[in-house]
Amino acid sequence: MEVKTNEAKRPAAALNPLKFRAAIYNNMDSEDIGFSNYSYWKSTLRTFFKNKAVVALVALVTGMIVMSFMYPIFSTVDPNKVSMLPLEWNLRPSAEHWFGTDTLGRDIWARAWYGCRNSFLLGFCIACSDVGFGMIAGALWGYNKKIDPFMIELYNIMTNIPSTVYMVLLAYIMNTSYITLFVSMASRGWIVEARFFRNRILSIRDSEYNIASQCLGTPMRRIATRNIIPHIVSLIIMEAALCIPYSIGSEVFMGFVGVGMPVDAITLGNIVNQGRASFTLHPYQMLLPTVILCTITVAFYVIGNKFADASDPRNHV
Amino acid sequence: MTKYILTRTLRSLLTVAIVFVTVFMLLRLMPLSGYFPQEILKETDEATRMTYLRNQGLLDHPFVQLWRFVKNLFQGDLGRSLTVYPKVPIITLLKEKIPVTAAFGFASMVIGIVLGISLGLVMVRFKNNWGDRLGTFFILIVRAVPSIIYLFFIQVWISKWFDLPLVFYKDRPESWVLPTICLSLGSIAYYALWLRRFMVDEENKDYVKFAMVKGLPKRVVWKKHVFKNAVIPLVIYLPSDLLFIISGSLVIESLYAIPGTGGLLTTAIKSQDNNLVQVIVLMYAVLSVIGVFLGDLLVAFVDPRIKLTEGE
Amino acid sequence: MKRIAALVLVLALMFSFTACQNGDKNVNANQTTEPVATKTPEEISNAAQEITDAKEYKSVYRTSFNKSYASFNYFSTAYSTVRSIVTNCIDGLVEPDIYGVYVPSLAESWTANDDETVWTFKIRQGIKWVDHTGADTGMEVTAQDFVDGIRYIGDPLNDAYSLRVVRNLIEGLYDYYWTLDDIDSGEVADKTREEVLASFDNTVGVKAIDEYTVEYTLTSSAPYFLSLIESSMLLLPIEYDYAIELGEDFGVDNEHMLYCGAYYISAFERDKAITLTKNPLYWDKNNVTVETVEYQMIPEGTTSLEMFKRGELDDATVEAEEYLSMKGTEWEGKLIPTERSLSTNYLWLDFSGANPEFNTFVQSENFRKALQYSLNREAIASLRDPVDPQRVLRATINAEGAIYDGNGVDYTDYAPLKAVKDTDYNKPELARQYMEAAVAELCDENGNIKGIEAGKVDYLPVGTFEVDAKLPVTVIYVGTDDENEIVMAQLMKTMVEEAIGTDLIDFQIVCFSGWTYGTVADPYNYDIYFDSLSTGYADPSGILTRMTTDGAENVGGYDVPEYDALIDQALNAATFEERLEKFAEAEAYLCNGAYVIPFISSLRGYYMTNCMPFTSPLTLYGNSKFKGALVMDKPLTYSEYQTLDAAYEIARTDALKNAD
Amino acid sequence: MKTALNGHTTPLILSAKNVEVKFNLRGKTLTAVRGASLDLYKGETLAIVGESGCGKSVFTKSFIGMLDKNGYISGGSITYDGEDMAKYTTEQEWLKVRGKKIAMVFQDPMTSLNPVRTIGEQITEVITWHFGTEHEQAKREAIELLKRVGIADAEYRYKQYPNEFSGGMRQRVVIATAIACRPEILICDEPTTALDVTVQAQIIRLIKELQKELDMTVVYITHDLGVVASVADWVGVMYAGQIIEYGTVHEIFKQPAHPYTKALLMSLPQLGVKGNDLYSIKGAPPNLFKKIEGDAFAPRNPEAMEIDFEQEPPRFDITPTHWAKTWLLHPYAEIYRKELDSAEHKRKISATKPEKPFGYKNAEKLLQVKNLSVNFKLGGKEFKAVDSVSFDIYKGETLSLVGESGSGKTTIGRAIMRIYNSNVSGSITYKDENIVEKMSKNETKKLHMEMQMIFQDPMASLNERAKVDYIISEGLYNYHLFDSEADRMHKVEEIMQEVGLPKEFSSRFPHEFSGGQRQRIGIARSLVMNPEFVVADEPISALDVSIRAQVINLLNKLKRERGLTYLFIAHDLSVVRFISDRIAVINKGRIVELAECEELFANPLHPYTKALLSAVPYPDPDVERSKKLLTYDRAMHNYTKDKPLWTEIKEGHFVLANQAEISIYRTEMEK
Repeated sequence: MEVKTNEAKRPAAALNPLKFRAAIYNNMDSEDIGFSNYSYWKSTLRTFFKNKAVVALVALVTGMIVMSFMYPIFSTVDPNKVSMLPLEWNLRPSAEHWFGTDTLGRDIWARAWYGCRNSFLLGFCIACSDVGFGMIAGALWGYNKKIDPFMIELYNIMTNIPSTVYMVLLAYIMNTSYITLFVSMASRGWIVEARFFRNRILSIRDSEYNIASQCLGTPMRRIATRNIIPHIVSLIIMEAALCIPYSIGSEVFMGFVGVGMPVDAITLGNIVNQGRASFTLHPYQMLLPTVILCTITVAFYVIGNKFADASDPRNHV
Repeated sequence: MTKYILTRTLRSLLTVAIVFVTVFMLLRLMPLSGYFPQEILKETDEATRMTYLRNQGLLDHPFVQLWRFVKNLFQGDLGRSLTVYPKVPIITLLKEKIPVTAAFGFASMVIGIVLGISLGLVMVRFKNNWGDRLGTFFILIVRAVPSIIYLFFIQVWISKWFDLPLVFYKDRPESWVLPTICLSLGSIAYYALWLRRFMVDEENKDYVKFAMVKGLPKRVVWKKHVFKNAVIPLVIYLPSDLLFIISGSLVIESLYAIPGTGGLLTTAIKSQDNNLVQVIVLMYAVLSVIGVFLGDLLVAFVDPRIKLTEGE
Repeated sequence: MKRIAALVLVLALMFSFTACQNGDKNVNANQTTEPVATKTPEEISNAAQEITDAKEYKSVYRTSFNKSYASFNYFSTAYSTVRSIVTNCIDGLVEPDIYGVYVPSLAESWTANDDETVWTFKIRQGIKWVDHTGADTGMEVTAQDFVDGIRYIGDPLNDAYSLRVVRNLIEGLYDYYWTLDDIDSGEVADKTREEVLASFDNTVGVKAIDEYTVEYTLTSSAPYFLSLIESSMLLLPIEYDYAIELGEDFGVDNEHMLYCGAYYISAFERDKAITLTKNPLYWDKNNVTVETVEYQMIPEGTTSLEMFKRGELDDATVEAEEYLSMKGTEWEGKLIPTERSLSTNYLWLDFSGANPEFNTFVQSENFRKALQYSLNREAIASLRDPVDPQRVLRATINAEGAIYDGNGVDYTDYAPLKAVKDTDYNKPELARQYMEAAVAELCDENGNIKGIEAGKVDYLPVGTFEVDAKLPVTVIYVGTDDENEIVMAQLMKTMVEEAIGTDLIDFQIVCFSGWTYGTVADPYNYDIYFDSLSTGYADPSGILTRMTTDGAENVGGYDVPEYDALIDQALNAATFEERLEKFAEAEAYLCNGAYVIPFISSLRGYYMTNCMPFTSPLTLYGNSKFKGALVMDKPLTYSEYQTLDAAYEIARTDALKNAD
Repeated sequence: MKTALNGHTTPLILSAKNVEVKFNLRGKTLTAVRGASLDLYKGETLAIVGESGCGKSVFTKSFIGMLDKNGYISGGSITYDGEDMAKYTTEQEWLKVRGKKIAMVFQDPMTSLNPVRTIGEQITEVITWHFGTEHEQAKREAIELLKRVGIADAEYRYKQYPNEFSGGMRQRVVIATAIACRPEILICDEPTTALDVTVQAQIIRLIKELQKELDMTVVYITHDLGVVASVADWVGVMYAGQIIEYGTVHEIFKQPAHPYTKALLMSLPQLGVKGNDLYSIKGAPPNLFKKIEGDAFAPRNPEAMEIDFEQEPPRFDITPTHWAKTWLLHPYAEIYRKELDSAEHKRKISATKPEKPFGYKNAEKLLQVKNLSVNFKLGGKEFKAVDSVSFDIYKGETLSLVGESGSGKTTIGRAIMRIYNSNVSGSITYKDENIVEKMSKNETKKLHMEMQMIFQDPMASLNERAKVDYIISEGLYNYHLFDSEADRMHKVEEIMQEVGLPKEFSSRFPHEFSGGQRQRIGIARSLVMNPEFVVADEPISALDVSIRAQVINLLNKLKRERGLTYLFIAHDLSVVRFISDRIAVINKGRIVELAECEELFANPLHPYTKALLSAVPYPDPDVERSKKLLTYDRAMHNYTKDKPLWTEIKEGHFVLANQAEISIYRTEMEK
């Protein structure tokens, strides 16, 4: 073989002839290629927190949660303290009452935080039950072809029965309370979540790694904990985050319809609905609760959506 | 195809029947005193009340009542309202109310589609730019903030700023503006959000790249390829809006004093107007089933990939 | 990006809040009150005349209603809007004039026998039924139509509303009704429906003596019968054949109705609008000043106020809170206090409930009085009228200014009730003393309530409660979830607990949505229950006879034979004055024993109107009429109102004197 | 026609010089193309070969300005038509060239066409846009084009949607669209990879014909050296963003100069010797985020020289038409080169000992499949994926199941693994036990330990959220096949060593591995159970050429050492020939022919087998250019009266045929 060097490119003088001999070859080095610096959770969190607004919102929501749970512990103001002096009703914001008082002279600042706590609790409970039951039902649904038609019909039926029907019935049976509201919202939310998870789990069920587990005789329990749950954790977080503003918003709506919380319960929904009646008269009474309510719902909505985006590997760029 | 429609119809009928019977029976669990508005309860004694209940057939066995209802239904008689509009034939009520709500529903649906799609296009066109951000902000407010809050703001402030009537009047077209806009806000946000998402998804598909490689300018590719594909998944939701069009919005109709079907079901349930609830539930169930069915038909019509066959 | 979104949102909210706060600065301006009292009657009526002359009047009156109305069937409807509309469309036998004196309406004249048990009315001739276009139907209003009215309500299948008073009062109607009902339910088999229906003319005390004379025979003396005609729709006439032919369709809309009043319903849209148009064939059409009345349904109260401000309505009610917000604005001078309410708010105490603690204590008068004296009624009244809470207070069951004896003396000024009215019930110390007395009486030294055991109180569907048979006494207050009532309940809780002390009483509030009366009051699922009753016609019996031990309205389930005896005496009294005297004694007995605790009237807030006041009939018991109303193009101011009011009061005193 | 000094006979039309393309990815910069140069001459065919991730696709996309949004040309020039396209910034500029002068065909015809527009619209829009043709005229042209690319009934097909076309037809439509403007240059990015072999051959033939007709320059991007041998005039080998060797197709195949080119060719199973290990390239292409020093291939080259790690080699011209970038061509390396040549020569001699054929006479039957049918419900209709299939597998052999996509081969594998419970009929007997029926827990356990499966897609078959340690021990956990934690760890490490992975990797997650490594993890997961029988479902078809060899070697090694029995499912006959003892050819759910490996290649009887064999590309330009393509159509059988039967036509050679065909086959065999 005749070889002509393209001398113009490189002066031969720079080369050391001794280098033209076999180098030591390390078999394992070639295996350690560091193919990717990619890690799902790291990338998810990095993508998630890359957005400064998200960081701010997470901080804000954390702050509000801490505040709403710490305030009732450390504050001495009784949010239900009714004043018998009409002069103390409907006060404007002052040093003593930062956001004024309501129709019965109760401190709005205190009520807002108590309401915030209660609404959070309700939201969390509903999110947990909806997503929790939804996931379990969705897993059974996705994994069991036989119950599929049954579940689809159940879904159709449940989403077709107007929620007010059984909410009014429940209110009759159980009286309006946190439990009633919880039961009536949770009794329906799960099936929607179940359908969502069912679709995801179906795709996991038919994925090759899951078939591989079947071939290895992996028991259902470990398939659930190892194959399914780790893959839908991000969905669970996202759904739960989106469930919270939804349930808080629903509580407000139900208050409007008249099947919400007991009206003396302090929740954001109640405060906003009560403030709405006197909105044109004492707008400041609605200011703080509305701002808190909107902040929570907007923040969770944004966080949920951003997390959904961040947990999508396609966005890990 | 015929077989598909047949089985599909049968299954839908079953669903409707179960929904209906469930609601029917649930209503019979309600307390007897619930059939009387406060005003009547306070003015009547037990015996008179029982007389009334007996006259209305409410003391009969639920199955007897169910059978009577079904029998009348097939004779075209929907019965009369019990407590909300005492003695008024339900068919009359529906005839009066549905056109009002439906007019608003259609108007808002059209506005929702037109504005929603325009907004979605603006957002994609100015992706990660001001248009996108403004649109996202709008969607965020509509979807995250409880609707009662912003609807209330709109009624009080917007009507003042633009000097629009506070409530709806049949003969004053300007009074239609606010309620229609309020009704369409949700669907504007919905269509904009999903159109944007679908278009961004489609954008990365091979066929879009291939269309670009063909030498078509981006604008043509977007118009002829991306848009059409992104709109198809939205089409499926159109007929399910049917139910929304007929059922209306409780809050908006109450705020603007629109005599539509909006609060009808809720009021009927709370007043224990069995006859009215039954008919409405039946109607809504049928409509929603039809809506889903139409959605599938429509998708099969616009999307050449989909054929109507049993199973999903 | 979302950060900006959140920021803009917050800013937008804050902006709009501050923007709307600017509106109500300068709240310190006071209402200007003219020194009316110093003027002579002549000056006053001249001033009033000036005001009236200076105005221009419109022929359209625009008003609102907030609840969807049901059917126009005036015998069966329970809705106040419909009742007020029908009052203007169907005339009764008599009607009050602008001073409240009964003057002829469809009846030209009337007589009553000595014990006022037989009333005979001479019907005006030539009154025509018109249809929804105002056209003459050819049918005439005759005595038979009034007989048929009773025939109609006497049939249980027609579901007449609030039938009890009339059913008991008209001779034979009670038996007629229940016989029919027994036939319907199958309890009576030896008669047929047709037989009983046919027997109506012979058994029931209403007769058409001739074509234009109707005679009512009553079961007991009823000096108040004219006021009953005003308030009860059941004594209105009906074109029987027409109604029977329509069956259940009678009154479902304006086309299925006949009219003989000042107006006919010319247009209607369900849940939206109703239009009344002047009846061209009306017998008294010269006194019908407003040509058209437009009703609009506005579900949200704040909206109708806003619409009034924008000139889209001719009247609007103003709640107490709204009143405060309008102080200092251009509207301040246009707020007119609501004149009167015949309805009283009171607390029922449950004597037969399932709560052993309360049940033990409620039998003790000391405990009941402790509750009675613990309420700061003025503070509660401030919720209704923050400026002048005094006018809301009411300690009696029947209202002031509703019932007068032959001498013009107000029923509540009879001695026993006068004492009740003059008592100051705002005495927290006294409440504590009464409570301590009750505790001493009912508890051992360790605070255990004698004779009962701890357990669970089952007030389902309201709820279940644990009681420990120890002090403090658990009291369960049940109210509706109406916002105003909740606020009031919360205030009451604070008052009771502060006055009596939380060591002795534990006041729990349950706000129950929905069918409060049917699920709470009627089955005794409460300890304390908030309710109201109104004086329906010019006689205390309307309420008081229903509150006897076995009366229909004894929701508390108490057993007070003394009261029952007094009521019996009143009913059997020889003269109207004696009757009132005994009723007053009975009413005072209930109040003093705190079996029920009336505390305020239902009077609330203010209103604004474009109407000239005191020009239409003074309908104390019934619904207001538009006949004679004058609609201005500008809102009435308070000072104008005061002048007119003064002139009216003078004129009314004269008119009442002349009537006697 | 005059031959230029560099061997090209036609004018130069496009010249890319030192093109550098960068991408911004996760905040870092990745250099995908590192100064690659290329010249295109009119009417010639150039193939660019290389492993995935070497930048061949990116490089050619830069010719038409179709880089992804985060990519940009950061250096060099691309001269076309007198303009430097590397400097183009606006869409307007690119539109003059894109589609009109330079067209491109993508890999996957299933996704290249807009599913909701008719194919007619998609073709006409190019014509009307570029030439402003009237719609009617454009439609006529489009129909002509469709006819030209071999679509029958073009007028009717014009109105149809892509989903009404098969994959091969769609690719024809794509090609028709691409040539609609009669471009000068047609870039085909892996145009046949997603297609079945028989279709692939037809498409390649079509492109060849069109090229001649339209006098186009065609650039093929492919990793399949068989395709290269069949179509290319010129070949450029690309590695780590550079063209490292360039020459005529003969030069590249017969006298490769760069160690990478050599390695690629040597690792082809077609060129390997049965029974011996294939040559394999270890590792994977370098991470382009890092700065590469010296010869990019050096870390994977066991014979690299020290200088390779230090300095980037310049371009050495071997002949006027052939050059390569490797220090081996430097005069200083002459001695070392000779050493390598002689070592190579020795290896070849030692390797050519033929493998002794598998002895079926004494072998025991491990698995018997009788009349196996599998039905699926698809859109309400029963669909027979597998239609009464029968075969036996002997202990210790490798039986390959070959067929096109959708033929039911994977279904058979999964049916044996008992993944479908309900819709399987017939019998599968494993060690005298029918495993189609319901089994006790103990029997299931035994089966799970003895039968294992290896999956096709190494990306999908590993649980992304589990560590390698867990993935491998999953089976151990399931049946608690270890004494202690230490014992388990030991077992895991042992098997990892066996499949050639450092044991330290056990705490990593799957995404940290390359495709080949992942496939080895999958193999380790199955083998840790110590199975006797393994179903390997296309274990190499998703892998790069270089990596295939690793896996094939591993499978062979394990078979030798552990005495495993394989059911090897594949669509690629060339690979199958290298590893199997017997081959079964499956078509549309039925096995049409089954024979020992060499027997099948020597005497294919069934027309489908013949078509399949003729379509397989062979990595030798001489062989490729002389071969004749056979086609198979089911309609050529006449089974209306004479039903086909599964017949043993010769000992160990089965064929699905009716009586008439059997007699024909017999005469054929006697020849």
